[in-house]
Amino acid sequence: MYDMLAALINGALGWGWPEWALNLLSYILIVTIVLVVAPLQMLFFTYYERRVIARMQDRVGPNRVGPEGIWQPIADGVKMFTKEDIVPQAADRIVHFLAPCVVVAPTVLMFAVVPWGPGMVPVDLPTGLLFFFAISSISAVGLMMAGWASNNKFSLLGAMRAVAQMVSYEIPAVLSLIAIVMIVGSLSINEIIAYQTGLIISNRDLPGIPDLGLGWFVFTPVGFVAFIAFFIAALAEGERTPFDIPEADSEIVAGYMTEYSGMKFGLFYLAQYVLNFLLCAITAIIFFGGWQGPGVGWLYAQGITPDNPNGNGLFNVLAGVLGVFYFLLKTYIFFFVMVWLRGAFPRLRIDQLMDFGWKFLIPLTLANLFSAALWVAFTRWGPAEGMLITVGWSPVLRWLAAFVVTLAINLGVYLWLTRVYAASQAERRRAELEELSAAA
Amino acid sequence: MPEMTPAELRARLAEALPAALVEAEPLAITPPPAHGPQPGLFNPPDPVVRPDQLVAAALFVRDTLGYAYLSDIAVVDYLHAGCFELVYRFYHPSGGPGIVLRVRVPRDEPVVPSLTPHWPAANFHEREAFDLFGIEFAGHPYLRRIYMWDEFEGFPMRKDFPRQGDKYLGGESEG
Amino acid sequence: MLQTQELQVNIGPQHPSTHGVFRMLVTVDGETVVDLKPVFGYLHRNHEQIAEANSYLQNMPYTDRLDYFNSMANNHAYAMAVERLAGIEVPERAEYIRVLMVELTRILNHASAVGFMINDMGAWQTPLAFGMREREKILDLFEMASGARLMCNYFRFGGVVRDLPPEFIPNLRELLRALPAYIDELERLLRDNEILLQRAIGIGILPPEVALSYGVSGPVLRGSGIPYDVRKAEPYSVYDRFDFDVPVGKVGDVYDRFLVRIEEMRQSKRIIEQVLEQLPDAKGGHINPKARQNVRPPVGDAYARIESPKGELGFYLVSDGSTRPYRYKVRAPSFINLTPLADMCRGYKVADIVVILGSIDIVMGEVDR
Amino acid sequence: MEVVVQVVFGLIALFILVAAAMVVSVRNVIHSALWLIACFFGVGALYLLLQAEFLAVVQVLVYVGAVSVLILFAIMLTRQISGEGVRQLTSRWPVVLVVTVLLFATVMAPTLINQQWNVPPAPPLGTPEPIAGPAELGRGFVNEFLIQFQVVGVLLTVALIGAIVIAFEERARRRRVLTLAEELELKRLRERATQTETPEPVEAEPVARETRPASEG
Amino acid sequence: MTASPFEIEIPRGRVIEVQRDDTRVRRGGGLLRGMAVVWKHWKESFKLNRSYSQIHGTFTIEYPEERPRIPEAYRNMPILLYDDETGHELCTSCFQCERICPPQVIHMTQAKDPATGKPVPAVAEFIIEYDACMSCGFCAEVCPFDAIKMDHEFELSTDDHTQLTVHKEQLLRPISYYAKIAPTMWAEVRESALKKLQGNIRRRPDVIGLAPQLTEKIAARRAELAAQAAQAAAAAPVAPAAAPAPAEGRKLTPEEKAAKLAAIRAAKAAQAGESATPAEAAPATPSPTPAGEAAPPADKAAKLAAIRAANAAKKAAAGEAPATPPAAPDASAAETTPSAAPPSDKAARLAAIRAANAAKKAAAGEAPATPPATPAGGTAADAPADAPPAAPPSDKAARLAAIRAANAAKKQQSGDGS
Repeated sequence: MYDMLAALINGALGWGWPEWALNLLSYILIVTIVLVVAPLQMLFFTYYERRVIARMQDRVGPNRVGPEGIWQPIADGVKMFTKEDIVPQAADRIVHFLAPCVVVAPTVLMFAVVPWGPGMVPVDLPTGLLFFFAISSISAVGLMMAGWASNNKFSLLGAMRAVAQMVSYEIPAVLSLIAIVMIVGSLSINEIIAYQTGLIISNRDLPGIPDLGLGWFVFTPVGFVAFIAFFIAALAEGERTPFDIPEADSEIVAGYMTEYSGMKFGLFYLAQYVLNFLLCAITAIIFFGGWQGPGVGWLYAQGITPDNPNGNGLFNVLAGVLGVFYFLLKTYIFFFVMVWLRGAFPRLRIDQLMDFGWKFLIPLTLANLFSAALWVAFTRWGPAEGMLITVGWSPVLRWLAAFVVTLAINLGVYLWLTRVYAASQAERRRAELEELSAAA
Repeated sequence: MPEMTPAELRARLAEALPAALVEAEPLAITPPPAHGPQPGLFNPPDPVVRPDQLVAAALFVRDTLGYAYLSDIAVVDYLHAGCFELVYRFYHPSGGPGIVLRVRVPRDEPVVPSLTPHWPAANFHEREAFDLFGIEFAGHPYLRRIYMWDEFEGFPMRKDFPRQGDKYLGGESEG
Repeated sequence: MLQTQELQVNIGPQHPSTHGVFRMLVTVDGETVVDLKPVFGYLHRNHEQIAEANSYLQNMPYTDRLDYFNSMANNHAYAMAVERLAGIEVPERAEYIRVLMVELTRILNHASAVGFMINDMGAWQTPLAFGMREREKILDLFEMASGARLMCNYFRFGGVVRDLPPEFIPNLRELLRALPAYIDELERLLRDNEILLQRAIGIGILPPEVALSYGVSGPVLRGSGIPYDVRKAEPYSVYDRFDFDVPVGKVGDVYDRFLVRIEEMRQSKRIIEQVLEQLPDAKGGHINPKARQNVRPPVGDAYARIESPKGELGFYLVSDGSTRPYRYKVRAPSFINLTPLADMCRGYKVADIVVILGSIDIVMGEVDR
Repeated sequence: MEVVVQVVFGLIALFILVAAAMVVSVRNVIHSALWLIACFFGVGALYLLLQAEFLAVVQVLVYVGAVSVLILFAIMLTRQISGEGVRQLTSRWPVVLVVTVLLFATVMAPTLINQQWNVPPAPPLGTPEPIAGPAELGRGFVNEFLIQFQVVGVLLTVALIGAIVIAFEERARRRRVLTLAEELELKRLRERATQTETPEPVEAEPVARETRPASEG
Repeated sequence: MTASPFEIEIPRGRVIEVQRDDTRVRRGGGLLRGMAVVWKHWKESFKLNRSYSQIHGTFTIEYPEERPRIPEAYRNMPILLYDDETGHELCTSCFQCERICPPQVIHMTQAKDPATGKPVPAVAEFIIEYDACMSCGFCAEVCPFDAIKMDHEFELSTDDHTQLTVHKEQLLRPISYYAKIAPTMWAEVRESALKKLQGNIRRRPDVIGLAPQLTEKIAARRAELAAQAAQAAAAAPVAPAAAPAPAEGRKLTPEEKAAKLAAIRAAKAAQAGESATPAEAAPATPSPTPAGEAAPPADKAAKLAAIRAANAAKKAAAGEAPATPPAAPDASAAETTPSAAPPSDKAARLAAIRAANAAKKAAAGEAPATPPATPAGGTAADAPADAPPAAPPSDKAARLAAIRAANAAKKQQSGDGS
């Protein structure tokens, strides 16, 4: 994105800018864009969620402020700003004040590595994916601060739950992504997107597939299982139903946010929705090709790229618009799914959540990791790496073999795990009874 | 469906617990009016049980007769007759009409043995009776006010409780 | 080693899922409930005292306000008690209309009770909204007949206020056509839902013998496996003329109560259909007893109970021969069904408390009276 | 550019030192933990300054995201969080100071002695080799340092299993609160154990805890 | 635990055990089924659901633009009916509704023939406290003349609480209005109601019964009546002055306030036991006079004043005797307001008397207190003599207050005795 902006500045204001000024200007621009986009997404998401869930409940939803209620989030924001800021008497004032900041800052930082379109990533870190999760884990500290500083039992319970949940669901989330990382061979988010060209089948796995930008990972068995596991973990990370235990309003009022009001509460709200946006976005990026889609690749190839410096800048813009469109479309669809889940499901209990995470999701993602290894072995390895079975196979055959093997493994593991999981629950009940009878 | 008339119940009780029954005379609920006919006397057919034999009678009803469902305990304050009457209502889980045991205690010393330790269904009924009528249930494990706040004085459902609420209204108009 | 410490948490009186102003003083060990004390009375208005100062008829609208979900059922129980006390006959058509109304009440109560319970489990309003959907239509019908949606005040001693309006029956038939699909849909949304099963199975078990010893009634008792239904056990009104089944649970947990409620809705629908078949013509007798404003029953007492949607609702009246009841006592099902709450919650997690409370289905207006 | 990096380094180093000092000097344990987190952040920033992105990110992920949360969890389980009445320094603090300084000196001495102080400044930050990218790390783990890596892995696994065992023992020893159904089951089992011939009476017998409220008062 | 311990036979039905089905291994199918249901709702929610046999679709009625169908039987708040043509009200002030009203929010006074002073079957003042009304519909049900009916109007919100105490003028609606909102229900009662109305018109052609909407229409007749009345009794008030009442209902507030203020002051003074209060209470006396010609009396204020006065008397009696006078003058102040028009309401008068009596009784021991109280009572008793009988509304609450005051005084006395 820096190159693009630098080119833009040079083009618009004349060449010959010193390096540092270009740097400074383009980074200021990037940061401004991120800081504007993040709250806008949050505003849109609150409106979007309310309208969608209202429809699911046979209602209309907010439709009074502005046309179809589009200004409702603005009105809510104004309300948030004008509300009294209450700090409990017994609260730890400084920590109570800092907590929302600590929660919000990482969510905004995470935007740094999100690519919006072809060549439109603020910072293309080689370790982008890892950066994303490292930063997201910081907000756990903020939640902890909020829960503790409020000096309220409900807050503390909520914070404990939130942190326990975030920490334990980070593992399946990262494990499921590692499967993809293994296939791609890079932690860079751009690389991951670049891998997903093709049509149903990625043309990196099977060269020769026409590039329609549809070679998404979700169409492979490995990617599909990883997608399911990651999305579930993302629900838990983003505190969405059925994992909204930290703020279970029917149990602990509002969790760690109980003692917050006014704009501080608004900041938590902001952080939550921005995080949701980012999780949806990362799901779209990793498993659904991000900005990939029919036409984007071709358009971008015509534009100015590092490979093709003499392209037409108009195509860059076109590719950008189309890419952003695809990307946002996918993201909003995932958020729709999140809202849909919220409309349909009750929430789990905290111990059930832990059970599910540790006893079902983590084994599943571990098995998926194994499948991913097999996938790489079948599609890419040769005798040099010790893969002797596939010697002499055509790429199609290799791909087919990889598909069948991983499908068999993943399906088998899924069926087996559901049974084992159900059995473990029954087993636990039986064990408890036995314990009792032993006590008797 | 088992059915049992009050007379039958009285007979069974008399057989099993001869000391429990009391011959209850009819009550006049209100004082006779200055003019006009005297309304009749209140004379329900159900057996009236001595307070100290209540637990035995109730358990007899439950364990022997099988009326294992304690539905209701109603207290009536017969101010004119000077007594509280507790109406215990039992039903058989197999259906059919219920049976009633009555207990009468004097108004100035309303103490009844509690049924709660033997029959938890009585718990809230008894607490309610204590709260609103001030009936002491001896042996109740947690006899606290259930509706009114703990500091409340008096028992609001008694017939001699001041109805107009002068006490509170007077305080209110000071401000 | 790690020393755990018991913590006292106040759930309520102002809490999203206590169904009103209800407070639970919960002692928890980690997330496990060690002890629970229900505290209520925040809505106490000494209903019985008010009733003793009013004439018999004047009490009718006050009974609406006991369990404001089921005003028709409350009306029915009270009207029956006064009719027993004063020896008033009810014309047949009026009896049928009463049964019709009470069964409609049962459907709407169970629909919203199920919705509220799932809401307490954390489903964000959707099952509740679905539960409210048919409720709205039934309330429309109530409004058509009685003039009010919630505080119906429809029953009178010896009948009902006025006959059903002409558009009532066709609309009801139309509603009945949609009802099975509606109930099925509610069931399909929730019944097999793995999350609901996790939250409901084995939670809040109330074994049958304990349930009986606690004197609970209604779906809670039947969910524990005891087929005690006042409509069958001591048929009142014209309930002995209808075929319907009594659903019971197996284990007595939250899930059983949920299933019993769903099934009872179906049975109520059966009853309503039979009522529509058997409903006598209006010519038979007057059903608007305008003359009965001043009931003056003879000295005596009477107790009437009905199977209200929440359980056994009883009214005990003592008359001293005047126009006012000398004693008026309500046996409120929600109140008594709370008795075993502490024991039902013990040993479960904090999050289960609200679910168990939701499965009991209380209304504070009735609990506090 | 050089100067900017120096200045930034100085600021970060100052921040780390201040945070570290606050960790040991504030009285509130939670505040202390929060300062520790700040300190971790500073270290992560230093890595970033050295262009060790992967290391920086891992520092944040592991230390800020996991370790510090663990520390916070542990602290919140303790009873006394605010140590207002606790003295910060023991009476023999000079001894401690001397010992600490000696230890620090021992650690630092080889570096100080062997370091060649007069090397020319580092080459300009144009295109340096990444110090430890994920690929190099991975290759190192499975090639050169395989044994060490395995040993560490086994060690951690053992620790994990040990923790689980301890937790299980703890759970078993803990007073369990019985639910109503369990209580009944227990009673039934007890009865079956004592007298196998008489069947369970079906009558509703209140179970065990009706009298409980009395004890609380 | 599985088998029911009781063998229970169920007539006409059976006991069915619910299908729990909880041993099956589940793989997420139930979740998907639930999602499918929600999806269906989402998809269908773009059409409206307005029929009884429809289970999908949006329910929301977007209120101000779209109105719900209101069934005929709908009842919200009671209204009074009058005949469209003649303007005569159907109400005959039989007090049935006042008696049956469960929350006791209906208050009325019977009209009196201005000429003879005899009560006639018409209503002089009719007040319903909408804020406490529970919309039970008993009043409409018991009314033998079908004069009181339940309205369909539900937009009653106001920012002024006192506006929810609704007087006759605001309650009156023409019959045609009711016939429009509830055609069949009106058709049922129409015959008998109109017959009774005709009877009433015949019986009381010359008395009140005026709807605000018909003021001009009947003004001529009114003036005629007034002239007759003026001829008949010189002391009688000018009837037309009393007629255009509704507009002035709200204008009275300053006067009410003044009365209230005076009462509060009196009470405080009495509490403190000062003797200087008459001077303070005095300013209250002139203020009602100018505005006082209108019909609706300062009911609430007077009520309040009575209560306060009574309390003050009580307090005073508890404290020291000299404090009694302020209460009585204040009461008389409330009495002697306008001489031309209805002076103040009967209830307040009554309350004043009672209060005075109570004070008298309470202070029976002390001699100095009695004399000032008696004159006050005297003025109060004198007041009704020159008060016109046109609009003497009684006020139940005020009566109650008076009784309460008396009781309090009695108690006080017994307290003194013991």
